[in-house]
Amino acid sequence: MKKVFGRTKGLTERAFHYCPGCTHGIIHRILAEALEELDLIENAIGVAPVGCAGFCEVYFSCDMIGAAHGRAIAVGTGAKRARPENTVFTYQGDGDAGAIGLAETISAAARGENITSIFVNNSIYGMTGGQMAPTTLPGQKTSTSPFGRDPEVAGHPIDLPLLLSHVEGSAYIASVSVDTPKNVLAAKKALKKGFQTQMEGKGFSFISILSTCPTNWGMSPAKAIKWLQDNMQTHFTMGELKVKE
Amino acid sequence: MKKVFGRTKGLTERAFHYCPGCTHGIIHRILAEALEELDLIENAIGVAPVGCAGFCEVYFSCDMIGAAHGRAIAVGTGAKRARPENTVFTYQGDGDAGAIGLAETISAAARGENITSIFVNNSIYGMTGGQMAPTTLPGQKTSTSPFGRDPEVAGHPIDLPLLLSHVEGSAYIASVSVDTPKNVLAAKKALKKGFQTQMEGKGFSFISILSTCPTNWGMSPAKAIKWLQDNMQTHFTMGELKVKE
Amino acid sequence: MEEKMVFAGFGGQGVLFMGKLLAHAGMLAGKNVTWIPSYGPEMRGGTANCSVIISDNRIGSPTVDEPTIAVVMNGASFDKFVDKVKPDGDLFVNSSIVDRTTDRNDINIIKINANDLAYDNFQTSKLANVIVLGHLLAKKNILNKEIIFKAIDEMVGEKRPEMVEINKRAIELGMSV
Amino acid sequence: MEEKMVFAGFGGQGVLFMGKLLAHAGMLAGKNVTWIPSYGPEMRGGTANCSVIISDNRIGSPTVDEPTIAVVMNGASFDKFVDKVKPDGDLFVNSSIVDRTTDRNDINIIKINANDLAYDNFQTSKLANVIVLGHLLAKKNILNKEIIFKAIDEMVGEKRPEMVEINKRAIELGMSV
Amino acid sequence: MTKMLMKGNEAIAEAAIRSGCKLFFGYPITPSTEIPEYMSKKLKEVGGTFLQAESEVAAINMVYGASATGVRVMTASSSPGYSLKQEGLSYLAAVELPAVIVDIMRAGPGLGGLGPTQADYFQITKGGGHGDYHPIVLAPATVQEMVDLTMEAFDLADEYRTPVVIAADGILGQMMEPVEFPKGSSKDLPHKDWAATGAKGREKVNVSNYCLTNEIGERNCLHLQKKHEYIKPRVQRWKSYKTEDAEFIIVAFGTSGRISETAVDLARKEGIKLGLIRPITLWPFPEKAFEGILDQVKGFMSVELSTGQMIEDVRLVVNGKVPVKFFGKQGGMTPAPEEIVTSFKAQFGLE
Amino acid sequence: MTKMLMKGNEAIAEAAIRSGCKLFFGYPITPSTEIPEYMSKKLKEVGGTFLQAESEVAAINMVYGASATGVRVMTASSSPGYSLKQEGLSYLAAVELPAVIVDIMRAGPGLGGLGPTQADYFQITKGGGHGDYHPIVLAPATVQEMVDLTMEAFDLADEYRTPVVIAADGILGQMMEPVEFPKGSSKDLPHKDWAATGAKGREKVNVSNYCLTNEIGERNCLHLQKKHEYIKPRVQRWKSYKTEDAEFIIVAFGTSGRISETAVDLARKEGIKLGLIRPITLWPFPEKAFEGILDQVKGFMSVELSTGQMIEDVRLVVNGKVPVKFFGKQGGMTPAPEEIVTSFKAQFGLE
Amino acid sequence: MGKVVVQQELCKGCGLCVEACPKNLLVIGKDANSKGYYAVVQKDEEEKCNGCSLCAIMCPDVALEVYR
Amino acid sequence: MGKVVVQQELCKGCGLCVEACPKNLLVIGKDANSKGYYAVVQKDEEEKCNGCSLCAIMCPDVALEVYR
Ligand SMILES: Cc1ncc(C[n+]2csc(CCOP(=O)(O)OP(=O)(O)O)c2C)c(N)n1
Ligand SMILES: Cc1ncc(C[n+]2csc(CCOP(=O)(O)OP(=O)(O)O)c2C)c(N)n1
Ligand code: SF4
Ligand code: SF4
Ligand code: SF4
Ligand code: SF4
Ligand code: SF4
Ligand code: SF4
Ligand SMILES: [Mg+2]
Ligand SMILES: [Mg+2]
Repeated sequence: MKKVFGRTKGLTERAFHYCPGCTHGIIHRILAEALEELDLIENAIGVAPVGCAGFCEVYFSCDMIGAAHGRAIAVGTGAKRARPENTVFTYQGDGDAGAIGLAETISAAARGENITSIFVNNSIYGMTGGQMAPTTLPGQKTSTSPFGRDPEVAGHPIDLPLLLSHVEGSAYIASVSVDTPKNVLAAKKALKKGFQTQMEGKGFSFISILSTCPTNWGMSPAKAIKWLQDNMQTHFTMGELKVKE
Repeated sequence: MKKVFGRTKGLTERAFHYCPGCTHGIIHRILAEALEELDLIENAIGVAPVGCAGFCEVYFSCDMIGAAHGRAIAVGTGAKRARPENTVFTYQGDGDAGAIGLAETISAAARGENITSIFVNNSIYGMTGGQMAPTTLPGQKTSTSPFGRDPEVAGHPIDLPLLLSHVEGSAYIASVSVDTPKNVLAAKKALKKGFQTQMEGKGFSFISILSTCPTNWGMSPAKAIKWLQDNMQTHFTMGELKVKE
Repeated sequence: MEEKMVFAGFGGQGVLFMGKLLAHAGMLAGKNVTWIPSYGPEMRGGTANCSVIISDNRIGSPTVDEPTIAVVMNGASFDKFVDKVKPDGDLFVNSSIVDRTTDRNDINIIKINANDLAYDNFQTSKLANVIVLGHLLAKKNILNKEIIFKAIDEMVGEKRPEMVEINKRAIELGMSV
Repeated sequence: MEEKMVFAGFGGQGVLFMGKLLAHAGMLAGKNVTWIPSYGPEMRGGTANCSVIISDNRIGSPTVDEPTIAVVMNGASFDKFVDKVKPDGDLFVNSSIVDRTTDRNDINIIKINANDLAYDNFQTSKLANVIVLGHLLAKKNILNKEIIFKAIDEMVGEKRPEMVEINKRAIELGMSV
Repeated sequence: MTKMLMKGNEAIAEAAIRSGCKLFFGYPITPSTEIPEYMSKKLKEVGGTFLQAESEVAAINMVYGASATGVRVMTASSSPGYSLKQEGLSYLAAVELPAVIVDIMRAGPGLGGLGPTQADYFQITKGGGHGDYHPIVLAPATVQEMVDLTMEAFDLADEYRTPVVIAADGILGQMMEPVEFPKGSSKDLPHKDWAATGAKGREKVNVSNYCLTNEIGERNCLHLQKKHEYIKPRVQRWKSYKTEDAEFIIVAFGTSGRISETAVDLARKEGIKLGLIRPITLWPFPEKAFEGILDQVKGFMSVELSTGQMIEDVRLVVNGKVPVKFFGKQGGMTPAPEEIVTSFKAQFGLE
Repeated sequence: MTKMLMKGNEAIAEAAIRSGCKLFFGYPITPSTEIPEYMSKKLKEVGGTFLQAESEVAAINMVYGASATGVRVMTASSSPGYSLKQEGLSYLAAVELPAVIVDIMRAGPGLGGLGPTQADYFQITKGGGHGDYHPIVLAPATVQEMVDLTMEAFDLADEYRTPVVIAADGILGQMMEPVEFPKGSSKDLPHKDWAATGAKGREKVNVSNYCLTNEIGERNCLHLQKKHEYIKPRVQRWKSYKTEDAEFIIVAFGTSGRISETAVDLARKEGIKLGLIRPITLWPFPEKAFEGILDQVKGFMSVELSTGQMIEDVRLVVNGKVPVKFFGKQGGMTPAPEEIVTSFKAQFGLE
Repeated sequence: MGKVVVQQELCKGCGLCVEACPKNLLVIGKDANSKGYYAVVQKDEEEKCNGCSLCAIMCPDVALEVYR
Repeated sequence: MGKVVVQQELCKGCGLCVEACPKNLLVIGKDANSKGYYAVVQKDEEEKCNGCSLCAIMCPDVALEVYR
């Protein structure tokens, strides 16, 4: 029998530290596969965030830089401007890129910064134990919205890919999900398209990926996927929102 | 003969320090008139930016707070949450609210923060002597884009009102100009509508006003107005972009 | 009297609760107490532990480097703490799960098959922690049953009154074995 | 030799340029020189000034609190600096614009109707600053004409070569009146 | 009063609410997150508002805005987040706005780790932001002190119109101890007539410190300096432990102060006359604690969770009269009391 | 070499370019703005890139990213902007990234004014950010020194893998003086094998300092501490002026150092044996300058544009042996040399 | 039947009112005010001024009062 | 004609592969791995497995290898 599915070279040997069923892991794998398939492992420079994925720097086989919370895109900008011949990507959570780093995200899009930004939206601050994120849904309970997010007080979730699609300078904006095998494959395709956008010098690419946080949502991994489908996929704009030719 | 036009009570006696022909002055006047006409002079709390208008705190007759560069909206948020019964507004330049304070601006809009934000877009950093702003137009020469803004390197101008109109939580978004008497009156109307939006508790109101900077554009005041009409009005989305019922 | 204790185990085993309950009871008994959880990234899918000090005197250092009593609910915790226990100290081992041994003979190892007991008596392994705590109380005489029951009333009663009785029974079970 | 000078005037009067030209010439003459502009919010539609020190010795403090020579191109600058000039110092006054007087008789006041001279000779008031500078050089003997001309060649010649000659003529005019 | 078993972070939050704190703006960061979490649950009950800001920069400026309207307000963070607040802190100090800022320190520099540390001492006490300013800095060593000092912090802030920082670490923030809540103070505090509340029936106010000329800038700075000088002798706080007959003295605050207390007991058991000065105000540094004692002791040792920062203030007070030694742990580690004693004996040749 | 008349800010920018600086990220702020302006004009000519960032926070993190790839990079700002960079500076130090950061100080705290000041001394030298770290800090006093020290800064940064700060003020930044540009150094600097350049033909690298355990945290901190100890004796720089026979010594850096030089001359004219130590490295503080001198002098006076910050370092070196006095100006004001002499005589009873 | 009063000390001579007046009634004056600006003056054609205030609406320095 | 190899030490027993397998061939096992997780096992029905890899695609811990 032939191996039809095995570990990509884009990943190091290290086992993930993520909680059981956390889809950060799926996203890591498809991102690493994209790097391998586009022959970027020896060219790419990745930027790790602060968040549950802060430790992703040890998982990807390419060179990695660890950024301060919210600053991955600024760090990525510095790296790309220093070495335009390298493919630069950031891997960030919703709090990282959508709250503390929001100015950096939108400004980079406006600059048409030629980097690829991966946005893992699990509608919560995973790392710090489940606080409200800019993407937390109305009514969603978190440790800092204990009675459910009240838009009157805490505001509305930010639909970051939608917003970025309205920024001149953004080149490829997609909003995908890793809830089913089919969607996982589509998400991987979007990642590759993001990298290709960069390699063709077209400008800022941004792939938002809906992800689960079974631990802080207080659900089993399978239930978390269902919750994502029923609540997040219906709330956030999905699909390819912008494709610059 | 009856006085048909005189100095509004919304302004103190202090003479403006602005350069001759700088339309910050027109905007000050109509904002102060709006305060007077809506009987807000004794109720409003204004927040001054850092920028050419940093000194506006001495011109308006209402209580004022001086914020750090880019933080007027955060400061206004603090004030409004502390005293919801007061009408809170910010007065900010394009650099202030569109670059260093971009995260604050968009996050406040998403929160539906019930304040009124006045955005004076003169496509340049006036105060510091004419550097590129997030709103500087492609090809426009500034002291940090000496060969003209090159979107390939320095990125595209941000159309902030347009962006904010796509943020759930924003209630009233208008983009106006003070280039002609008619437009000045329309701008004043927009300001009043912004305040009314707040008084009715509808959420975030944002009035972008195109303004001139004769000094740093290196033009006569009249020529600057013409340049604004020919270049800025054609580039930025104008009109009422969002009116929440 | 001064006991410096560590409670360690797997994420869902309720080790933080064990320590809190004991500290709470210590407070009710008028003792000085401190409770410190481990915190940080290692919590993500890893082990959890807390340190508890109960003392008649003011507690200076609140950290526990050499526990006088350690409770280990799983293998990883056994490995982590077996060498740290103070000579003459006690190591309580949840023997339903931990099958490790040690060469040390300067400490007392007290085994209790808490998961089995919990499952046999309450049809859930969830109460294993409370059973171990009962056992510890019986062996070490730190605090009496009444004060622990009062702590259960206050801590559990507030949020989940229906769980008060079963927790008390688990304490008693632990004490009795 | 050490002269501590202030050049002050209205925004468009070219006072920063006057100072720079002199400092540049001083450098060419092998002297130690410093030039400091006023900067800050007061510049917005207000007055501008700069301080220049030319010295045979190392320049310690680069700020000029008591100028040995002050040049005032408009009324506001006259008011600001008239009391600061060092006793026995010189105050050059653009009398085309300034009609103020002072009680001080421990300083030399040198008037020159620079705007009129500029307008009469070059049909623009723009060269008033250079004329005053020429006058200052003639009166104070800080640097010779050749070195100023060389400075003009270098500073003006680089960006606006067509303006070199007229600037030199303005210097000469200032020297001659 | 019944005792409650409470985490240090929660105790700070509860104490703030009981002190009349009506607003909290913050951004989560381990190990301080229980403070915003507690506030999000409880502030509503007293008619207050909790708001999670988009960043620490926004949070400190929201604090600035709320304080400018005269309302009691707090924020909390940990080291990297505290760094981001530096510009805002400088503004608060400059405009003389009362506010309480909590720094539950974690191991830096950079991302570092989450373990306890005291390595933010410099940035907290000497002004990590630009310009000459010092917030009042309070360093609790027990959960009860976290309650008491938080309550005092709000009063000090209002009394002196100044930001007050509570400096603790992850151990203190995460630790549970029994606490009692005293009744809030009823100190007679100055009326906030400077606050922006709407100009009804009075002159308008400007809450700001824009200095258009150097002369105004100088005036403002001199005013601040005077205030600092006024505060200095008035708010020094510390705890002395067995210093009366001490021949040697450890100086240590917060967690290391607590651990050093045990170290003192250990040394005393060996017959060494060791004592402890535990600074409770880090700024102003409690110089008074050293008065009279300097002639009696043979040496000091500063014990810190850092490479040695407070030791500079100790040395400035001691001014060369006797040796000042140092023992520290870094990166999230804490010393055992025994280690402190061992190092102490070695450094002073007492083996 | 011909001399050029140049503004301090422009001289820094030109020196950076000649040092092989290929990237500049910054945000305008008076009185440092000529640096980004110059860079926006000239960096292109050498194949470099100028980028105006959306904020100082973004700028310092862009610097971090660029430096992490091994390229020479610089940013510049003034006090409030420098405050915003504190978290980033702490990260740069922690990850040991070379970079040059310029702070053209202006009067704080808060918005303050634009006048010259040295009141960022604490935040620059002792770490305005979290954790134990010190950048190397260079303080020029002339435009020529701005050139020389900028060039040295890039070498020091690479040699020691550390951020280097150039601390000056508005007077120095705005002032024109004649300068010469020496040929860039050809120092043999370590190869940047730690940089992220793409993992071609080698192991992948991680440029970061995430400490999952306190033990790793401790290791990293100890490593940094060792580096600091290594740097300390090696890079101290200062200028002594008429100290050989001095009975009294002024300690002053930058602008106040320059003004004090004139003050020394004035005092000497009156027969007072005054000298000047002008620290050029503010961190490490030039303790060596005081070696041998301490027995000879009767007193020191620190002259600063602040309420007195460097004086703490002076006192720490002098360690109580002789009195250390202070004279300062604040809020953007500068002292006349005469004022310094007058204050000096008054404080040392030499009237 | 209209009239414009110029607050000489407020006017900066920017000329925006001059551009705005449909009747071309305003000109930059010949005398500098105390700040050195050449303030605007209304030509002596009071009859023509209708007090429409367009000039005042465009004045950035609130230097004009209009009577009708 | 397919087969799945589970890297026992990588598996966390999350069950996402169990849900994903259209043939219902995977179950959570009874033995904890060294980390304490109950790793998944493939039911002994090799014939039914078609090597479609859907299980592996959904595995967050890259614990599955698929052969065909
Ligand atoms: C300046 C700063 N503020 C706050 C934190 C604490 N912090 C770490 S990760 C994080 C948010 C994580 O949420 P997200 O970005 O959504 O990533 P996730 O963990 O959910 O994948 C926060 C607030 C920090 N490390 N630094
Ligand atoms: C933290 C910080 N960064 C930079 C500055 C310098 N600064 C003052 S105003 C300003 C920009 C002004 O531009 P804008 O906001 O567009 O207002 P304008 O002057 O054009 O009206 C800048 C960069 C500052 N004061 N503080
Ligand atoms: S906390 Fe949530 S996001 Fe973080 S690893 Fe666990 S499940 Fe994933
Ligand atoms: S610099 Fe520009 S924006 Fe500022 S006052 Fe002058 S004209 Fe107006
Ligand atoms: S009121 Fe109307 S007509 Fe009269 S001067 Fe003004 S613009 Fe002209
Ligand atoms: S618009 Fe106003 S400031 Fe300008 S010239 Fe007319 S009156 Fe004067
Ligand atoms: S490869 Fe397909 S059929 Fe085989 S176990 Fe996996 S999901 Fe089931
Ligand atoms: S999806 Fe992966 S980690 Fe989860 S149970 Fe299956 S093999 Fe194990
Ligand atoms: Mg998240
Ligand atoms: Mg602007």
